[in-house]
Amino acid sequence: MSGPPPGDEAGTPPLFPPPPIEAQERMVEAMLFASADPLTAAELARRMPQGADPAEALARLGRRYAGRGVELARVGEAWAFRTAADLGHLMSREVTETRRLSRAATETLAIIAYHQPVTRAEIEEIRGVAVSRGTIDQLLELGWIAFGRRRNAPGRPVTYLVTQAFLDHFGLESVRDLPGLKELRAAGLLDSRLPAVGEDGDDEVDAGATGQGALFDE
Amino acid sequence: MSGPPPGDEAGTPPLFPPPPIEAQERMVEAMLFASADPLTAAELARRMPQGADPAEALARLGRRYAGRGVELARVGEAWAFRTAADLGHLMSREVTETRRLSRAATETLAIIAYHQPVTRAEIEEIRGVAVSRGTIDQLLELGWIAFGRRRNAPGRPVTYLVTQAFLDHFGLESVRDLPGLKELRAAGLLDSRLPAVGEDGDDEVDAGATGQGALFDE
Amino acid sequence: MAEEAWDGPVRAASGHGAGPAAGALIVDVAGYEGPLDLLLALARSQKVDLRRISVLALAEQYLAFIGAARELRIELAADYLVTAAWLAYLKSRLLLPPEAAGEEPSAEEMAAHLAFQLERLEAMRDAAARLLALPRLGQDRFARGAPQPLVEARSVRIAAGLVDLLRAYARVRTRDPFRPLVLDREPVLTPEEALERLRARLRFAGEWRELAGLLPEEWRDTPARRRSATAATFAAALELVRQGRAELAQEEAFAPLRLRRRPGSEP
Repeated sequence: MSGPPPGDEAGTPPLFPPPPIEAQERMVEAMLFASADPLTAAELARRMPQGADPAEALARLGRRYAGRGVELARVGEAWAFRTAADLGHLMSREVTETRRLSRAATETLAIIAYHQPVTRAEIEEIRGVAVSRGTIDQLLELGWIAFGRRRNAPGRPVTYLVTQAFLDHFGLESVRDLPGLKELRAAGLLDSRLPAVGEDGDDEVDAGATGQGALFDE
Repeated sequence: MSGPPPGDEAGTPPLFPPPPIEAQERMVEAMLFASADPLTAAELARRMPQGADPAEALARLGRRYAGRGVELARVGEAWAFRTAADLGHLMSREVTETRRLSRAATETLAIIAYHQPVTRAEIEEIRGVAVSRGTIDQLLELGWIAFGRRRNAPGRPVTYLVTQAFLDHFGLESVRDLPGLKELRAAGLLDSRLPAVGEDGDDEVDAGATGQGALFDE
Repeated sequence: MAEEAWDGPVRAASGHGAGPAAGALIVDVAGYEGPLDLLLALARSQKVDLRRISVLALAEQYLAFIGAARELRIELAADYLVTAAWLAYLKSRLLLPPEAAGEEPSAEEMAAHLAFQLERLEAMRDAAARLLALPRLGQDRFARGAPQPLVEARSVRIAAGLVDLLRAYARVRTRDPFRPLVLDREPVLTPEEALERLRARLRFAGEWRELAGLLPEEWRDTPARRRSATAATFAAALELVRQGRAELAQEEAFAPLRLRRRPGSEP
């Protein structure tokens, strides 16, 4: 996690010494507790006194809340408090349940998550069937996928990525934490072609590799 | 979700021993965090396993959070987490945005300063274009201009004056200090290639030069 | 997607413009989402690891399925038929003795790629299931129920300096050249006006009269107007003399000028 306060503050030495780390921890705790959406360290720093170190405060907070009913969750580059997964049964489910995703939508979502950044043609190739407009639309509407960079290929097709909201929804720190990712990669199943045959086919992986920041490193 | 209503707990002995108080504390913590409204001990008990003691869990939770960035607060008969009062300033952030005054507003302000008291029709005549309501409103809102006496003319139009705040902002002691057209030209602020303007330009400055609130007499 | 040779059939299945046709098809062919989905279902029936599947057997199963469907007069989408044709070709290649290495991929490579595609599709289906089994927000994990919005109070500071103000004023004032030309009435009596008035008075001036006394009444109030009227009247007097209608006389230098109608002339 990038700790230093952002931008202009880095240059100027603080006029006052930052508050003790315990006080900073309280500040980060209050801000994250109040917010429904994850906050990045930079967003936290912007509200804290000059010279504050939200990264260290976050680390301390994470330890303090480990195993509690409410836990500190990392969501991509951001942080949020979330109730512990084992206590879900206690919550009143007044929240309207997310529309059940169709099989096509869940498969498409999984393909985007495990293969990102990925084009529509690639999704279709993996599924062996056309991806209907509505499927992509639904995932975009849920805020779980977003457009990535255009692929540097004929037609410059758009690519899709999963978002921070996706990570938040599924409780993942980053796409690296997708279940079974390592095994799938080791088995060559995340490559676009049969591993033994295509030696020249890995340009696609680093093609659009920026976006959400949460991409695989190879 | 199960559990009988708290009332008849006394009557029916629980089938299973209640979970340890530490586990109950986690439950209460998660429920209070996720709830949109404060929850009473009875409401908590209804969602907790039989034989649970939310009052004791609440007491422990209150001690745990004492002095933290988030505190357990009693709201009537109910309980809720609230960010510590001393950290309220973190929830709102002052962002000061520096914006340039629009060209129309600057010109209008300049005309008012040089010609005060001046009516809107006169400003329009000098600028050669209509002055929008918004421009005058913005200057009024900034506190740089104010209404002067009504002009003794058909329709009794209001006149505008510059204010003390205007003088303070622009570092002037009085509007008398505003340079005349000759001085503007000498200072290079007036393009000398343009034909010289009526010599009355200088006179006007003198004419209005009676400082704040001074009116031309007609 | 540089692998033309490999995905021929499957790509056809994934098809361009297959949209509505494919949608209809899902119902037609017993709930299968395209040929690859059907192949995967058939492959699973072999009850072996997909890596060790018999592609030859799979091709035969598929062709039999398609054949049965056609006998039942189930309308099959083109995708399924294209795949059937491709599998028939693959089957024949697998049965024939291998050719000498050529441009085309060998039958074994084609079969291996089909197995890879099936394995990959199955892996993604498993991944989707595992993903949905994760503790989800709003279902297993919950966000703050009573969020306190972190607000940003925007205050706008207007940047405007004295120089901006002066520039603006200079700009406004130098815009004047574009103003339509209007000559303002100055406090000046023109010679033409003076001549007209003098002519009228001269009609009754058979005797010598002091020029100063002939100035229009309303032009005597201020020194400036008086000066202007004097000059104009003097010029008018000279003009009348030149025309031969009047005579001017002066006793000595700086003495008052006197004027009379020239005897015998019409004013």
